[in-house]
Amino acid sequence: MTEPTIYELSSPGRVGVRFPDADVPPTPLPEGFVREDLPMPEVSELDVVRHFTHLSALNYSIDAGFYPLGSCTMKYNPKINEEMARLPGFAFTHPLQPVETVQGNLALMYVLQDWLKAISGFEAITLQPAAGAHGELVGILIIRAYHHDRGDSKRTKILVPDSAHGTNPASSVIAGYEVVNIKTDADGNVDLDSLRAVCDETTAGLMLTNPNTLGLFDCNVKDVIRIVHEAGGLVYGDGANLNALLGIVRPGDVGFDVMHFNLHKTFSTPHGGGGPGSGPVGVAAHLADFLPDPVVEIVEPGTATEAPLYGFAHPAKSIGRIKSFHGHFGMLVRAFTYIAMNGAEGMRAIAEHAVLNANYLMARLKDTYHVPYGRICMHEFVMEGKFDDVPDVRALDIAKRLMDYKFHPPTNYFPLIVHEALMIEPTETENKQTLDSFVDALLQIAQEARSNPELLKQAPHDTPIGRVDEVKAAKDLVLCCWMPDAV
Amino acid sequence: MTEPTIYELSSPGRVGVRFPDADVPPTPLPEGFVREDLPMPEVSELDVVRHFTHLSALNYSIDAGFYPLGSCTMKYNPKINEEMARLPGFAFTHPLQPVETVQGNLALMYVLQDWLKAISGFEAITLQPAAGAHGELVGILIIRAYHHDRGDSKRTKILVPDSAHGTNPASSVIAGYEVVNIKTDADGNVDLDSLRAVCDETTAGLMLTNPNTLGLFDCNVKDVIRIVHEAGGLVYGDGANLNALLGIVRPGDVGFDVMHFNLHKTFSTPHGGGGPGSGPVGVAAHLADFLPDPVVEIVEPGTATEAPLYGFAHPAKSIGRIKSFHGHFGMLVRAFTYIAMNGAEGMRAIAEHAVLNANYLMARLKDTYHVPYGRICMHEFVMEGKFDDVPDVRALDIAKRLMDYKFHPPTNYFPLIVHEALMIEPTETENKQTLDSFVDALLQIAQEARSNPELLKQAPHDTPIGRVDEVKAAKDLVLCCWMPDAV
Amino acid sequence: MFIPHTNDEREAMLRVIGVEKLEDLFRDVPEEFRFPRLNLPPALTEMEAVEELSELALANEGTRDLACFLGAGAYNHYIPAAVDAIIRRGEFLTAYTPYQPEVSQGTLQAVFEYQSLIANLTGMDVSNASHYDGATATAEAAVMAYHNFRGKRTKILLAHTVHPQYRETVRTYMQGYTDLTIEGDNVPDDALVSPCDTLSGQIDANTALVVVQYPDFFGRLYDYTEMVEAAHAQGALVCIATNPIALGLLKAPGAFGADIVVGEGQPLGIPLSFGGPYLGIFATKKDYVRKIAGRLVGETVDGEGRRAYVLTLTAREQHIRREKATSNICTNVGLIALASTVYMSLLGKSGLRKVAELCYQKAHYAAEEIASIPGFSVCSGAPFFHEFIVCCPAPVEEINAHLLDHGILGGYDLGKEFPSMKDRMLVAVTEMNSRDQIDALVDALKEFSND
Amino acid sequence: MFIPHTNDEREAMLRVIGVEKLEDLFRDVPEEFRFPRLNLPPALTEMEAVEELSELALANEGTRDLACFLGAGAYNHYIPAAVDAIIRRGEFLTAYTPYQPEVSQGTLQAVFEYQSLIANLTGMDVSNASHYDGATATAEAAVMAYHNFRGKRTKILLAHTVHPQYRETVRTYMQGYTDLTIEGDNVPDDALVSPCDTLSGQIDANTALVVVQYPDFFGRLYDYTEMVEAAHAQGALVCIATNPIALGLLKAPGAFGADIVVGEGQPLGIPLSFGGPYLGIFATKKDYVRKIAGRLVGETVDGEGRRAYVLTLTAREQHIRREKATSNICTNVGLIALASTVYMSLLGKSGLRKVAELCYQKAHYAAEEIASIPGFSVCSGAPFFHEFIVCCPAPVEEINAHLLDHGILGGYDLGKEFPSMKDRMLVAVTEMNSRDQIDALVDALKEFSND
Ligand SMILES: Cc1ncc(COP(=O)(O)O)c(C=O)c1O
Ligand SMILES: Cc1ncc(COP(=O)(O)O)c(C=O)c1O
Repeated sequence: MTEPTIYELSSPGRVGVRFPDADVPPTPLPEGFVREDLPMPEVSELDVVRHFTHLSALNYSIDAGFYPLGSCTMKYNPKINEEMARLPGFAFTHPLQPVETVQGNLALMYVLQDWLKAISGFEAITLQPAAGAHGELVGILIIRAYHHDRGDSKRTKILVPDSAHGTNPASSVIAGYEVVNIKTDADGNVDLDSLRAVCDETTAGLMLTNPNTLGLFDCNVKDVIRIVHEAGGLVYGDGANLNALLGIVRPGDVGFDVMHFNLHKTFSTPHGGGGPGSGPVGVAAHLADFLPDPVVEIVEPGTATEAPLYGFAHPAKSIGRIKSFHGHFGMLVRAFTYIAMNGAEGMRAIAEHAVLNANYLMARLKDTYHVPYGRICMHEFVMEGKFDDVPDVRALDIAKRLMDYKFHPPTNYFPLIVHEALMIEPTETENKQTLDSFVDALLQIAQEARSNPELLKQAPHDTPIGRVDEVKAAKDLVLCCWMPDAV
Repeated sequence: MTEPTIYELSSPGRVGVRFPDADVPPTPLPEGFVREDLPMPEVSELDVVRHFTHLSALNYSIDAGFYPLGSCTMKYNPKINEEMARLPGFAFTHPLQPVETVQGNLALMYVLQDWLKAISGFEAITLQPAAGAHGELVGILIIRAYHHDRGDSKRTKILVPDSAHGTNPASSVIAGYEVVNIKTDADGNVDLDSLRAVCDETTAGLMLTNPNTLGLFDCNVKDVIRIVHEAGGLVYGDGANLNALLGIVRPGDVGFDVMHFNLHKTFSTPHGGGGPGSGPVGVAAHLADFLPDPVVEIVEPGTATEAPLYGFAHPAKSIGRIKSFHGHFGMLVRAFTYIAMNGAEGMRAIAEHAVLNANYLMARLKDTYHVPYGRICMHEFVMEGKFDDVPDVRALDIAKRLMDYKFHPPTNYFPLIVHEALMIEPTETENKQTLDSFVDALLQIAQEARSNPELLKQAPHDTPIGRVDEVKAAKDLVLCCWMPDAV
Repeated sequence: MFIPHTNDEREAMLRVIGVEKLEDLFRDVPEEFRFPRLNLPPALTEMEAVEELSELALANEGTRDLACFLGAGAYNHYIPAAVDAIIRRGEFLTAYTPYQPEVSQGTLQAVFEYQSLIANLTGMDVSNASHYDGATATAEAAVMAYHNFRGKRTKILLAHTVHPQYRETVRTYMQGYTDLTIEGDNVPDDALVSPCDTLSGQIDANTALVVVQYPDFFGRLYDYTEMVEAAHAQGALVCIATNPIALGLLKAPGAFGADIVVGEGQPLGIPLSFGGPYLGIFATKKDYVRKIAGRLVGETVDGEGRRAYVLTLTAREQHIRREKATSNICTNVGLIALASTVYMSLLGKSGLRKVAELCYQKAHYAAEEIASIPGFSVCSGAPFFHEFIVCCPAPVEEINAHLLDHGILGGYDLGKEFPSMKDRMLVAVTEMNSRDQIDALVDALKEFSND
Repeated sequence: MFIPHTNDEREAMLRVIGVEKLEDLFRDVPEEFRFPRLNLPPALTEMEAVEELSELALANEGTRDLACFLGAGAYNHYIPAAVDAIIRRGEFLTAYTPYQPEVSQGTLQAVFEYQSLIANLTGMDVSNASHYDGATATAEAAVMAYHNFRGKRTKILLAHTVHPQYRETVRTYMQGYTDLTIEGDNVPDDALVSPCDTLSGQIDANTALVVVQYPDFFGRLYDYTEMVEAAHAQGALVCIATNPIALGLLKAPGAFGADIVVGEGQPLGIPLSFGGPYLGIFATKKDYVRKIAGRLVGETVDGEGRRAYVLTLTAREQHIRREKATSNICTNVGLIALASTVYMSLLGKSGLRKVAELCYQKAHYAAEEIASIPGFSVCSGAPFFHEFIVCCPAPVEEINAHLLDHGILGGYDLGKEFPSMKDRMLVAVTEMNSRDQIDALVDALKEFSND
């Protein structure tokens, strides 16, 4: 059943939610500014509820099943987070209220800054970035500001390993840099020779994801950081994979200069079908002055009996404002709740079990699917979605076939350095029974690939729609629907 | 896919929601009273969320589609009701708090009592009954108490039309009465001759549903009431069908002595898969003293500047307490919200459009399906789910086949006086487009009955499961699952 | 509000029906009563309704504003957020009673699981799919017992330690059974005497049912094994009313040999909500399964042999049996039963035990501290779970007013229902009462005692 | 917390992996840094976390406690309950970006509808699937315009009447584009002069983009048709930042000829939530569709010809194009876009118009009343929508402190960002401000004026 669009459901004159009549004397409408038509749908509240209930049923979600999407950390999103973010005291505060009236919000932000410092080993935190990529931009701009502040303006390049996520090079370019790709070595680490070869006085910095997108902890990390630092560059950490490191190692301790967190990955805020996320950035001491404007600080220290007064402060050499107001506060509440409920031991247990789950899956699958980098992985691993004896079958086919087994497919075709990559991240909130049935499905699919490859090539069979015509979408380019002509 | 039971998901030692450790010194556990095993499931929070998310997807619901279940008034349940019932000020009050601390609750109940009086024409209201059937029991006990109070203890019979809902006779019996069935006449009204024939000094009362379960307004209602009253009996109104009468006619005005409301039908509180409901009872002045204990009253009148003090009062000749505490308060909040948002004009519009929708469906269907009582109906109508030329096809088959068209079937095989009854109640919140597609489906099914009757006999085809083996269920009688043996 | 019809659609529909205007649909209604003016305030939009309702809600002080030590049948427990997240789902919230199993497996399986959890928790064979609350479940037990003996046994014994509101409700329900006597609950001079003692002499061959409570209304624990044996020796049935939260720690009533277990399910994840909707638990032995009231879900298979659930033994029910039904119940409290199912699942074996232990430990700490205040003593006279009796040096109402001034919702005034228990307060303590709260209660009582 | 592993399962899994203990999985981590002690407070259970968070929330006073006249880019509107009921559904809440269309049609169609509603509301051809907020959407417009001219036009003009935070954000985003100048927003002595006047002389053949706001930061309305024509005559693009709620009543910016429309979508059913998450609106003409940032959903068909939706033109995006992408955006604010879609659907044509009119009417009533207070005047100097400038007889901070004492959240202190606007307050009025609230504001200002 195809669900009609909200415009197709519209009936002229139908009214949904009503509003009271004006309780003030009327003022004439502003001449010349009143629009003539307002082509918005006319539907009832029930129409709306049903329509979106129908649409929701067409989605796969964590609440419905296993979602081992590599690099995305699709862990359980606790329901309590949602309640906390909706507490009226949080949800009904205006961002520009006098600080005296929002001490609860500011205290929460201040404490969260502290906690993120404790977890990451950085010296200062901005909670403002709206997502990981936004954090990257902030981080690279901070690196830029740092060099410029030292009068060093000839650094024009950011080094990016070839396994990096697409946002890394994209963020570097927006910040005004040229991107230099660095090879990955045979063990899945940054290739030190390639790195040394390009590091020089034009190197502004390196963006390193560790564990990297192969799911591997870069064994050379100390060397990598040292080499970049020796060339005068700074090292940016893409914290998308921080889930593997909680309580295991603090990037700040290892020598990273700046890193973003993805609260919507590591700290359980929901992905929402594509956001909102939150991408706080942590920096080492030498970069604290460059953080975006503003940060939360104690403006009047507390006493034995009185709480301190929290307020906003403006870092001395700030790169400036990077969005309106103070970050995705609603997401901060959720992450705060999550960290509060885990504590130090919980943090470590999260990483341990995320890594345990990934290695368990890898161990059970590696005889059937080729795992190019076979060492102990961290929270995820990458295997090849292809079989030498049935060259026709691709990772995409395996991914689609998994849907028929009621699993969300892994990330596919990323990282680019693995052929037909299937990138599997189970997260710590999945139990052994679920992992076992996922393995069973993949083993079954490997058999099907031999016995009935068409089953895979035509998959999925058991989803609301089948494979879609992407070429038509890009060619015909229908990006909007419009009001059908009035009846 | 069959969803495992919560016990099948259990894994020994797995922990869901945690609680803090005790912050008080320990006390030894009570000797001899500590249980040895606690055979409850051991699952994670994610296990639970997923399990019930899966289960929910197996249900049909108003939020998902048209639910024309006759006699049940499956109208849209506004989302705002749910928010209001969850306001902490309501949800976190204990039923035995001092009245001074719950004036908001009591004011709401008092006002709701007033509104229900205004809508129904009765003089006094109890909000305590938990559902319609509970209200019936209360009403019949009130009738009983009334007669006994007058020293009239020889009345042993309650008259119940043969079209009545099963709860009517059942409630009468629980209250200690013998049930006498009354025939329905050819027009679908109470047969006056049959009624006269049985009315005598043993008649305690009559239970009348009006509009009755055929969806017809009993044209003889005034006569019916007069005849019963003349015999010294009282008339109970089953208010399940009040949706048709809002702002159209007040049962109290017509002479009913007592009536229950179904807040979960008429006043939009959700059905919840089988409750909770709420079944307040309204009575004429002569019955007010018999209401169950307690009712909400003003105990200290207000002044120009101060609100009155609300409290509980105890009717002088009360039948007694009929449940713990004061009724389904959470449902009262929802009904209050609904009435507040409709007002007098809204009430009438509800009834008018509920009746409009039913008559529209009947008009469009009556040439294809036999409607035994063809006059203008109220909020619902009953048609026969059978065709003379395909005697094999039954109402049940039509009902099941409707599921394949994504509609919930109408009530079937009720009322008992219509063969192969299909009882259709669209409610006022459904739009013409939905009604038209429902009609189209039924017309299509009528054709299928001729062209491919097996399609109906085997239906449904497109639901999570097919027709179930009800005999096996009653014979094998598996009513529980147990903890699987520990691994 | 919520009516989707446009003028054009309304006109078109009236034309199909063959009438001119909406009024024409109501010709059967006696003209003199037709279209009354309803005395209701003007309709509010949603935005205005929120304001009005919020004002009413703010006019209350509740268990989030006050430290709550009030129980007496309704208890302040922590409800995990996932409970509400699940029962809010429209698929559960806006479905009807699952008469059509093909499109109701969600509700049906959830109810089946509810039945299973309750049977396991209470130690019984079967549970039905819910009654309105603990009081009405108790009344239904009485009705069932009466019919079990086809009216040939005409005595029902209620212990005086059963919740007064349950006892009242039984009496109200059964006032039409004129041959029946309901007794046993005359409160003895010493109201604290064991119900086993008061009842022992009264059970005879005319007794259909004996009802006791566990923990009893005063929070106390008694082993009913002997009493059950004595009742069974006379051929009578025994019903034990229980608090399901206590059963996370305590022996199941089934272990005492109870024939019926009823209870107030509210502590299992249901908000206090000023008294309702709550949950009536009803479990029994297999022998009585055909006699119980209400809905039952059974396991079966569909045409393809897939496991499926369906309402079963419906021949007991009013919609099939009408005047011969075992009860008049129709709508029950399905969604609340679902909430309790989710709650029990979330807490599971370890959580249910933990909560019960926290209640027990904190209550005993509170009791000990209160007992040490001059003028106050704890006089439950038997082991107790999470509720105990405090003998006070002044009327409970006075003490409670003092406590309220200190932000504390005091216990239940036992003198109200039990004249011999003047100046006794029933104090309930749950996992929600922090030690700080308990200490504050104790301090406030001390202050009172000093004044 | 939230980890399901039992000891047995953990052991079994370690055995399969072939290591002995969890620690063994981390041998690649440099030993000296391995397993640091994290300085975090002890873990709270859910029950304790609720208490802690509730305390923080209660330490705020918000728009439910205070009458709110504060806007300046975030507005207090009524959000129908159905919005939250829908976005809470796990199917939407816990899904990822819809890369796999077969199992993401829900999100995809909802985004498609979002794009449609925004295009219709703004009068543009296409909308993308969201930016983080109004400020970053504006910055992305600047980036797009710069790239549109392949860096050959190096001037971007920002009207001084564009939200100061948007202007700052544009500058931050573009600090790496060293050849670029961003200008036009030197605040003139008379800050209230029309942006059309200040900009007219500055648009030249080197201008890539002109950004104006509508209603502008001060709430005022200007017809930008001529300015757009002038810009187009120079080959420059024009971006209009807008408030979508105003467009329920006011001419769409598309009607002025805008090439890009951006805006803060928060007023469309998004809670204030102390500043985020909000919604960055971005719409443009078809000509630029291949240049825009972010996700786009297109309509297509599946193998059986059924209508289906899919992410399209992904070759613009970072995950395909990496350093050549039009933007680095990846996660956007999908769920907030969904919320706005539900909001726009629920209100529909009549509701959106009604809310806009209520804002307009109430703001003008408030303005008139305030203007009549001695010492106060309204000095917007142009037609306005729902926000206006009040010239005050004292520092705004002082007045706001006085208002706060009266339970009123006063307007925005314009002197903070615009030195020439000392003692001017920007007052916002929406449908949430009852006449009583407005009158209370006026009374409080009168009282201040009398003191
Ligand atoms: C490794 C990596 N880096 C960066 C990002 C970008 O983060 P965001 O989507 O929050 O902008 C992602 C997101 O998928 C990622 O996986
Ligand atoms: C006509 C009629 N009377 C009474 C009832 C019983 O109401 P309840 O289910 O609320 O107990 C119903 C319920 O379906 C009904 O339709």
